[in-house]
Amino acid sequence: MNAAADLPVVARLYGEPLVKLPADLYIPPDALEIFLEAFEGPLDLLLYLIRKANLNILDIPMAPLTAQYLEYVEAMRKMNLDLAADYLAMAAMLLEIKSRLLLPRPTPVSENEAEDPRAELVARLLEYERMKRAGHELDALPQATRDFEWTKVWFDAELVERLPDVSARDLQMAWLGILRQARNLRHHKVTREELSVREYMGHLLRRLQAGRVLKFEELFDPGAGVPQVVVNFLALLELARESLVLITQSEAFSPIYIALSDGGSEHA
Amino acid sequence: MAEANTPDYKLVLEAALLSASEPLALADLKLLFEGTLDHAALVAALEQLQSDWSGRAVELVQLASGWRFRTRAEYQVYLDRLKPEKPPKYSRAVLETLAIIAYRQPVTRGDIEDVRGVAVSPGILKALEARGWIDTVGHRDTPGKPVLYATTRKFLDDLCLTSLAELPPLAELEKVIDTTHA
Amino acid sequence: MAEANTPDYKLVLEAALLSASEPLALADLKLLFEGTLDHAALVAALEQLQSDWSGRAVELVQLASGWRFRTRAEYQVYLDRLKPEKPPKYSRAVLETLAIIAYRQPVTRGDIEDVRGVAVSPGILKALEARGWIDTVGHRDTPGKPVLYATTRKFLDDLCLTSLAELPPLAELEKVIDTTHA
Repeated sequence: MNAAADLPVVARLYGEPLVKLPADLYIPPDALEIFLEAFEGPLDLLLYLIRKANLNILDIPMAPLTAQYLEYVEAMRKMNLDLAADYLAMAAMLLEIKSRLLLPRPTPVSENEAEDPRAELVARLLEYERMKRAGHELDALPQATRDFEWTKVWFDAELVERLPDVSARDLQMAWLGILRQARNLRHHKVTREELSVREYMGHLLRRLQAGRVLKFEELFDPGAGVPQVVVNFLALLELARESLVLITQSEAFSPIYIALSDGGSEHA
Repeated sequence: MAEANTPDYKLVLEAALLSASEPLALADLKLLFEGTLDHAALVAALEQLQSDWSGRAVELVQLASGWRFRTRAEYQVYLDRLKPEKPPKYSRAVLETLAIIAYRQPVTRGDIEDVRGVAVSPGILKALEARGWIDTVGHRDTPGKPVLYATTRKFLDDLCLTSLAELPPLAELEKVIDTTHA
Repeated sequence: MAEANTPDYKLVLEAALLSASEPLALADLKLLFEGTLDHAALVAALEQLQSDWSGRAVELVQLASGWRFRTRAEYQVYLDRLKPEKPPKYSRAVLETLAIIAYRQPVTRGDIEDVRGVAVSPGILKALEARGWIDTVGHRDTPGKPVLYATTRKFLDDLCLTSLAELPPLAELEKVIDTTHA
């Protein structure tokens, strides 16, 4: 990029005697371990050294950087720290780059210069630094449970019991199942008419609940039409036949009263 | 900013209660304000909040273990649609019992057992009664005075029938059985 | 009763969104009304609801996978007082690993190690997986068939991003060099 602008600085650094740990980098030995733990690895340490010395990452002076890096590694070894192999691998890489830089460069074939031995290292440092910063930025984003909470309003599934749906057809099929089981059909001849009668039997029983006594005429709604009156009457007869109601009349032509038979009246 | 010295208590309470996964006791809620809200003021704020939410599909309720927001039962029907769960189904025993009561009413438990050939568990009749589909309409005047069951108006309504006569006829079924098992 | 033919859409949406344990997509929300609310009306109702809640300590936000209510960050200081323990602060190692997966996905563990220059401990990937922020999306067709990691929808949701495109842009490092050396 603007490597030319950085040149004086770089030149000065190249000119300086090597292997001098900057004073601000001095760490008391007992704190070295903690200090090194602050680094996420050799790339992180390298980045620190580069930033600390205000070097241009695109034109790294390999000699001083390598020297500084080796200082740290040597310090770690002296401390008998459990030195990660990654640090040693990086040291080897730095030394290799440094030595390649010292070799005479083949004359460039074109305007595109031959591969700089530092290129791969620079690419890795840039990518690492990008990711390091990205990690920071992600951490700065509002984060669920750290910076805010999701709402968790209670939805009580038990509050309303879900009930099965039943269709008339289900009942028909259930009945079919009963019939299949029974095999012999016996006397279950139920017809529509009979059903209506049974429905009215239920109606009548309900109306007579709680010991109520109805007059015969009260049982019929003349406006309901002849078929209904007939069905209602049949229902009454059926109830009487099954001893579910008592029909009483004290004398001829006096009112007829209907009440539940004893069995039915005890239950409200 | 909310860090002002006097927060809007109701807003903070609302946020805490809406985001809590458990009911919050008064002692918990007091922590929100580090003791700057006394008991009476806290309860007053909660009651105020409760009334703010009246008429919504979510309500603030006071339970044994504290306060919590919950969805109202009337809205369950909508919220259930979000859940892919299959609706529950009645067992064959329940359906057959219901069919027998529907087609042969009024019937006693003994009648049902005669038709099905097996004992009817009390749970079945209780479930149908709880649903409001059957009720007792009297007692048969026989030894033991057994209870008579019949279907209710709600049963007809829930099955979209106007009368029992609209139940599918059984005669055809019997013919089918006659021919297949002849 | 809420079973009336025309429910108050906003109330139902509010109840569903407040009680959902996941963001609800428009397709989910449509289920609430069994298709009786068209797309435009649904979005309008959501936006109305969002504006109804402005100024409260809880807000309705649109995330990668749908809509959800959350408490506002300004009120976290109060809500934290209810928490017995603070949520975990992620180490730099975890954050860097997460960044590499987020920005360079899908990546193998080897890719992550290449970028970071150090071995990635299994605990880091496990912690991110346990949080539901990353998962495995396949294997790279190279020797050893290493597992490929990618971020999940929950990662986007928990960070309130609607897509990966909303991740903070990567630093322009040339500029960084010139300006930062503190």
